[in-house]
Parts: sequence; structure tokens; C-alpha cells
Amino acid sequence: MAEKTKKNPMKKKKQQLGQLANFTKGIIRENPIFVFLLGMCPALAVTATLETGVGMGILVIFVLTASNIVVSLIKNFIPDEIRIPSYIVIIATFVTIVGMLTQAYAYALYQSLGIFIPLIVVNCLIMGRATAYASKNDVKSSIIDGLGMGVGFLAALALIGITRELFATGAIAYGVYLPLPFEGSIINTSMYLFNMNVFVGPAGGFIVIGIWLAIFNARGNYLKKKKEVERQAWIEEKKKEAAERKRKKAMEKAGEAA
Amino acid sequence: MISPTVFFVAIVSSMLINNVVLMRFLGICPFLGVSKRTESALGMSLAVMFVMVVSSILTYIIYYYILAPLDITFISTIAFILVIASLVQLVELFIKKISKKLYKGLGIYLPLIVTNCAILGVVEINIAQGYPEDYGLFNGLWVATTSAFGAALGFALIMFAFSSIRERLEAAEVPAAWQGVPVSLVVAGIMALAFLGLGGIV
Amino acid sequence: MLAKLRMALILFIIGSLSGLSIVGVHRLTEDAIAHNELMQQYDDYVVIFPDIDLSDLQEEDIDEDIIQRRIDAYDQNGDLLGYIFVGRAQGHSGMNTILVGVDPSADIVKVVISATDDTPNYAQIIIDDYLPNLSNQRIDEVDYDTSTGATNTYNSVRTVIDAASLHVAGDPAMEAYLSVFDDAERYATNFVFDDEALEEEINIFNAADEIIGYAYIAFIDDESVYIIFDTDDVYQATVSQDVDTSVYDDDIGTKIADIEPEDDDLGLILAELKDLLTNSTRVSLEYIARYFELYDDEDSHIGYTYVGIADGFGGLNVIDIHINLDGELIEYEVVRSNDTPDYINPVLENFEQFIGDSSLSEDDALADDVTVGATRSATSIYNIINAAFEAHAEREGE
Amino acid sequence: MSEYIIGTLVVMGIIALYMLTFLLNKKTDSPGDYKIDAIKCGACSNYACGVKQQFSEER
Repeated sequence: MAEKTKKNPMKKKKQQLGQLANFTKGIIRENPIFVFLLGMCPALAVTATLETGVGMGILVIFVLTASNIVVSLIKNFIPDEIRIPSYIVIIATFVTIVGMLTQAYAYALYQSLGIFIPLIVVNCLIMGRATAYASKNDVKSSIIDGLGMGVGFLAALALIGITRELFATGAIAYGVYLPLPFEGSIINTSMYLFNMNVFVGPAGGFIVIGIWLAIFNARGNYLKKKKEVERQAWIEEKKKEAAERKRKKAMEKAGEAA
Repeated sequence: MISPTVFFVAIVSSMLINNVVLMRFLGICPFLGVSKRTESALGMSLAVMFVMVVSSILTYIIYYYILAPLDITFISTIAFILVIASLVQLVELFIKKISKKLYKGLGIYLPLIVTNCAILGVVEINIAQGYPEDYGLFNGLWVATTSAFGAALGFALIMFAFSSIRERLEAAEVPAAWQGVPVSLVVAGIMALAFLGLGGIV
Repeated sequence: MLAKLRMALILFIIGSLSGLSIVGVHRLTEDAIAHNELMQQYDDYVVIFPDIDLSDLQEEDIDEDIIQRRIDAYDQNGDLLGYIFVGRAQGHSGMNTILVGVDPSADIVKVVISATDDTPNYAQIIIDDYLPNLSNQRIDEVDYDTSTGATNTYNSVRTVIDAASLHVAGDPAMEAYLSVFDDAERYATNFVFDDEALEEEINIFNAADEIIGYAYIAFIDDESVYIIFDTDDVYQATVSQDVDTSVYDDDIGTKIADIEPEDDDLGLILAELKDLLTNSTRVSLEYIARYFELYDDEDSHIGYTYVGIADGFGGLNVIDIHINLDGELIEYEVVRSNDTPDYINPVLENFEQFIGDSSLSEDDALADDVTVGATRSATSIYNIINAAFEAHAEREGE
Repeated sequence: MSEYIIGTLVVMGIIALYMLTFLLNKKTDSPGDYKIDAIKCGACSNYACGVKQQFSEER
């Protein structure tokens, strides 16, 4: 691949564009949570507030990118036989390290995420990217893929977190869990209008994700329908053109004959 | 000796009050993925139950008899996931040798269990509870095992209930956007609301 | 074979790299983690006492059901700021850890919920609306608000405060006793008076559990006064925060019988005490505190009145037992009882069958049909009368 | 220093245990002609892809 790009500058440009697409695909088109339903456990458990969701997202980005790098680095040395177990070991190592770092430098986050930090090990997203992407691609695109997927995961968690926190407390606070040098709240209705405790709890988590999934589905359905309609219109047009051509041809033939 | 009520409380609280799926958000993947048919839901539950109980015992022993005395509890995460993964491999191996029928029934769920966060989650929770402080090093093992068993029962209960609901949901008329997972999640949310009511039992 | 060796080598490398990096990061972070864990506890301490000197914390494990620890907080100059009690109690979902800060004069400084699984919004209501009201109240007489919503969370706070109040360092009674007896270790209520001024008789024990003195708690203008005697009824001291006791300083070291009380509030109480102590004899039995000699209208000695005290259903029951010179029960009367009359009255009637006897039959005294629903009332009276017989026998023996 | 050695050794021991069971299991043939095809969608050995498939089937 790399040799070919040297010969053809046009292709190189295309590949750069490809890297950008590689990054953005994880955010919307292949969003791990809303499209692939990967990592639903943390998506439900740690999204009671925006900050815990974002914190989880950052940890996942870190683990995902790091394991992608290592996996793509060693992809040629690992015998196929022990591929999966090696990946598990690598991921578990990074998760342990990330857990310790969080405990040391973001203690509030560590406490609020609780057992869901070690559970990053079994997050299907990370194992999935390692086997499906990093083990087949070079380091650079693996990093981009890891970052993109991680950001998509973070964005989804943040969306759910914002919804739940706003409905539950009527405010979006910052600086409580993440080790930020400042704290306060972005939105603060400072009234108990939205104070619906159910959104903090498990029931609210399920329902909010359900609603968001339905919204994304509705959008997907709408786009599909639109595409379908456009396709139909295009086919009609082509048919018309073909008929026109046929008519013209027939007329020409008739003219010749005449 | 510990009084029997401790075990009773452990089972009830981990099965109903702190239900793994609805209250602790563990094992959502199989909850959504394998709950389409009651039969497969029960098969999955059975496999989970076995692995959960045995891995609870193993990890308890490893944590309190090896890692804690050596003062290296910080490697517990990697140790636990590898122990669970090895256990699953061993179970699969034995099932392969023992019976074809069993392998057909349960084998398909075994590889899925490694990445099932319910197992690792329950194991981590059991360790985080710190049973040895309350019941002593050895007795704590039994309490941990009991509560893992309760958690597995809770998982099975929810899998069964949810698969039954889903079978009915198939026949229901659901708007296009809500079909499949979204409506399942909302149903799960309502189930979780119902389970909130069990909060005061113990 | 070569493939196998290669696999083993790769496994070895992966394993050692993974192990080394984990241990390495652990070494890197362990100080920070330990610091975080410590700071998390201390955070709450600082909230309670902003001037606290964290390098000089004296913690004492208490290990009761509710109260786990007591921390003595000193400021940078080494002055005592107060005490922090760490307690755990059942909240709405799981145990809540609650810290109660108390200053040396037993006023609550601040109450902090340091760990809770309760619904955050509910816990927040308690933290915002209810906890501030607790500050500056005396810990043993807290006026709790009626909480709406989040009752369980608030109850867990109450439970911990009530439990902490039993531990409040600087117990005024104990301090009073210590000012007289250096070796005072503990004290226990020996008798409760049915009197307006005099409240309790206290036995003061040393570390070997021997009685080293007596104290009488009285109330003057709603202030507690501790009047302390040694075992020979020699006046030792009167301790009180606001009441002037210097009038009787001259009498220190005098036997109660020789004190001439003046006509003031304290004097009236002393006169009463003098009357009591000179006319009665102490008994050291579990349910009997003292006895008086009993005279009839013609002043002839006809027997003894034993004053008994025992836990009933609604609190302490105080009962006078009159026994004649032959050791037979003449009469008994309830001096003080908080038990429900409907329950205690049938029990009292039941004991009438023993009048004239010199011993009690347990089967008859605690017959099932009488004691139904009033077991504790019945047992307390049975214990007192029984102890009175024993005390009488002991006195006769001397 | 000893902490490094002990920690690394324990981690390696557990990894070795896992690899051993993994290879043993891999070498053991499944009974009869029955073959489990759990990892259908190569990306992840989990049911989430399965859900996605079901999901599209339902549509």
C-alpha cells in the first residue's frame, strides 16, 4: 500500500482523506454504543452524571488506543494460535495500569466508577477493535481508529450523561469527579423542576438509552427512506431517458427509412 | 459458625435487591443478546451460574490466600480475568470430553462468558465487600460463594422473565423506530422500576 | 519444536513485560494512592474543624455496632478543638458513614455524611436542609427536625448522633468525680429518687471495680449538681458549673451527720441528704440500695423498709418493701414506675398472696396467666422482693 | 526490588496457567461432528453483533 502511494500522489491524498474518515467513522456511522451496542454495561452504569460518563470515556480512549498500538506493533510476532489470549493479557495489563493511575490522580472519579474500571477489560469494544482492526493494520491507522472509536464511545456516554444529569438534578456540574482545577455548573436551573430521581437510578439509565436509540433509529429510518425515494426517482429518470433514447432511435430509424 | 440468616440475606440481597442486571448493570450484553428465546436464555443462565460460583470461589482464594499475603493485590484485575478465562477453557474442555449433548446445549455460551461482565463484576464486588472483615477469612468464602450464587439466580430470573416478555413483544405492534433493542431497554427500565420496590426487604 | 519454543519465548516476553509494567506503575502510584485514601478521610475532618492539625491526629478505635472511631482533633498550637466520631448506620440503601464533630463542651460542631449509597438527591436534601440545624446543639439533647422525604437517611444521622452522645468526651459527671477521686474509672446509677430535687444516687468505682465513693445528682435551677461523698459518708465536694458551692467548702472532710446545712437551695438538698444518709443503711445488692428502720406510731421498732430498684418495662421501677422483724413481708408499695398501670396493677395484686411469707415462690410469682404481656414489670418486682428477703437474711446474720 | 520479582512472577504464572488451559482446550476435539461457531462475526466474540443482526432481521 505504502509503495503504491509513493508512485501516485493522487492516491496519497485519497489516503489522507481516508484517515480522517477513519477517525470520524467511529463517532457517528459506526458509533460503538448507538450503532454496535458495544459496552452497554458502562453506558448504563456510569452515566448518572456527565462527568462520570466523560471520565469513563477518557479511560476507554486510553486503553483502546494503547492496546491498539501494542497489538498492531506485535501483530507479526504473535502466532495465530495464541492471538486472543495474548490480546486479553495486553488489555488487562493496560486496564490495571489505568486503574492505578486513576486511583492516584483522579480519586473521586475512581471512587464513582468503582468496579467499572476493572470491567473495561471485558468491554467488547476494546477486544473487538484489537481483533478486527489493529491486528490487520499499521500502527498509525490503528491509533486513529482507536481514538475515533474512543471518542465515539465518549460522545455517546456524554450524551446519555447529560440527559440523565439534567433530568435528575436540573444542573450539569463540573469539577466534581474529574480532577479539574475549577468547579461549578454549566447549566443550573436551580429549581426542582427536573428533579426526577428515577433518572439517577437504574430505571432511568435503561429508559434514557432506549429513547436515544429510538431517536437514532428514527433518523436512520428516515435517511434510508429518503435514499430509497431518491433512488426510485433516479431509476424513473433513467427509465425515462432510456425510453427517450429508444424513441429517438426509432425516429432516426424511421427517418433513415424515409 | 455464621448464622443461617447471613446466607439467606446474602442470597436475597444479591438476587433481588442488588440484581446484577437491573440494579448493577452487569451482563447487559447477554441480557439483550441471548434473551430472544426462553430456551437459550436458560442455557446461558445455567452456564453463567456455574462459572460465576466457581470463579467466585477461585478468585476469593487467590485474592485472600495468595495476593493479599504477598501484598500484591494491585494485580487483582489481570489475575481475575485470566482466572475466569482459564476456568471457562477448562469447563469447555471437560464438557467436550464428557458429553456431546451437554456441549451442544451449553458449549455455545461458554466462549461468550469470558467477555460477560457479570462474572468479573460479581467477582470484583465480592472482593470489594470485604467479607473476611465481617465473617473471618474462611467463613467469608462461604458468604462470598452464597452471594455469587444469589447473583447468578438473579441473572437467571431476569433472563427468564425478560425472554418471556420478549416473546410477547414479538407479537406486539411496535413503531418502526422502537423495534428491537430500544423497546427492550424501556421494558428493562420498567422492570428495574419494579425491582426498586424490593429495596426494603433486607 | 521450534514453533513451540518461539511461542514460549513470546509468552515469556509478554508476561514479563506485563508484570513489570504493572508493578512499575504500582510503585509509581502507590504513594499517591495512599495519600488519596488518607486525604479522603481527612477531607471530612477538615470540613468539621478547619483548623485541625492533620499531622497530630489521635484516633481511637471504638468498634461498637454504630460508632467505629473517635478522633481527637488538635489545632496547630496543640489546643483541643474537639472530637470527631465516625459511625455507620443503616440508610435507605446500605450503610451510611457519618461523622459527628463535637467541641469540648459537647456541642455539635458539624455533621458530615461521608459515604452513602442513598439516592443522591435525597441525601442532598438532608445535607442542605437538615444537617446545618444540628450544629451548635448539645449532643445529648438534640432537637431533631421532622424530616419529610429521605427519612431513612436522616434516621441514620440520628442513630449515629445518639450513639456518639454516649461517648462524648468530657462527660461532665465523670469530670466531677475525677476532680475528687483520681482513680475513678466508671460510675453507675445505684438508685433513683422519687424526689423533686434529688435525682440519682451514683456509685463510683475504681479500676478494680471497688466502690470508692458515692455521688448524688441534684437539680438547682435546672443545673446539675454533683454532691460527692466517700465511702464513709464524708463530704468531699459539690461540683456544678453555675451554682455557687463555696459556702460548704469548710465542711469538706466532715461527716454528713455533722454538717449544718444553711437555708439556701443547696442547703435544703444537703439537709435532705443528711436525713436520708443518717436514717438509712446502704446495702450492696443488685436490686436493693438501702434500708430504713421501720417504726410504728408508738415509735417501737417493728421492722425494716428495703428500697428496691429494677428495670421495668417503661424505665426504672422503685418499690418500698416492708418486712417485719421475723422476716415476713408486711407490705410493698410502688414509689415510682413508668409501666402502664393496666399491666403492672394485676402483677401487683398477684404479689399480695405472699404477704406474711418470708420467701417467694418463683412459679407463683411469675405465673404465666398473670405475667402475660407484663413480663418485665413482674420480673422487676419479683427481683426486688426477692432481693429484699436476701438483704434481710444477710442483715439478720450479722 | 523483590516486589518487582514477586509481582511479575505471579502475573506470569497466571498467564501461563491461562495459556495452558487455552491450548489444551484448543487441542481437544469437539465431540462428534458438532462444531460451535460462536465467533461468527470475527470482530468480537460477543453477542452484540448478534443483536445487530437480529435487529436488522426484525426489520
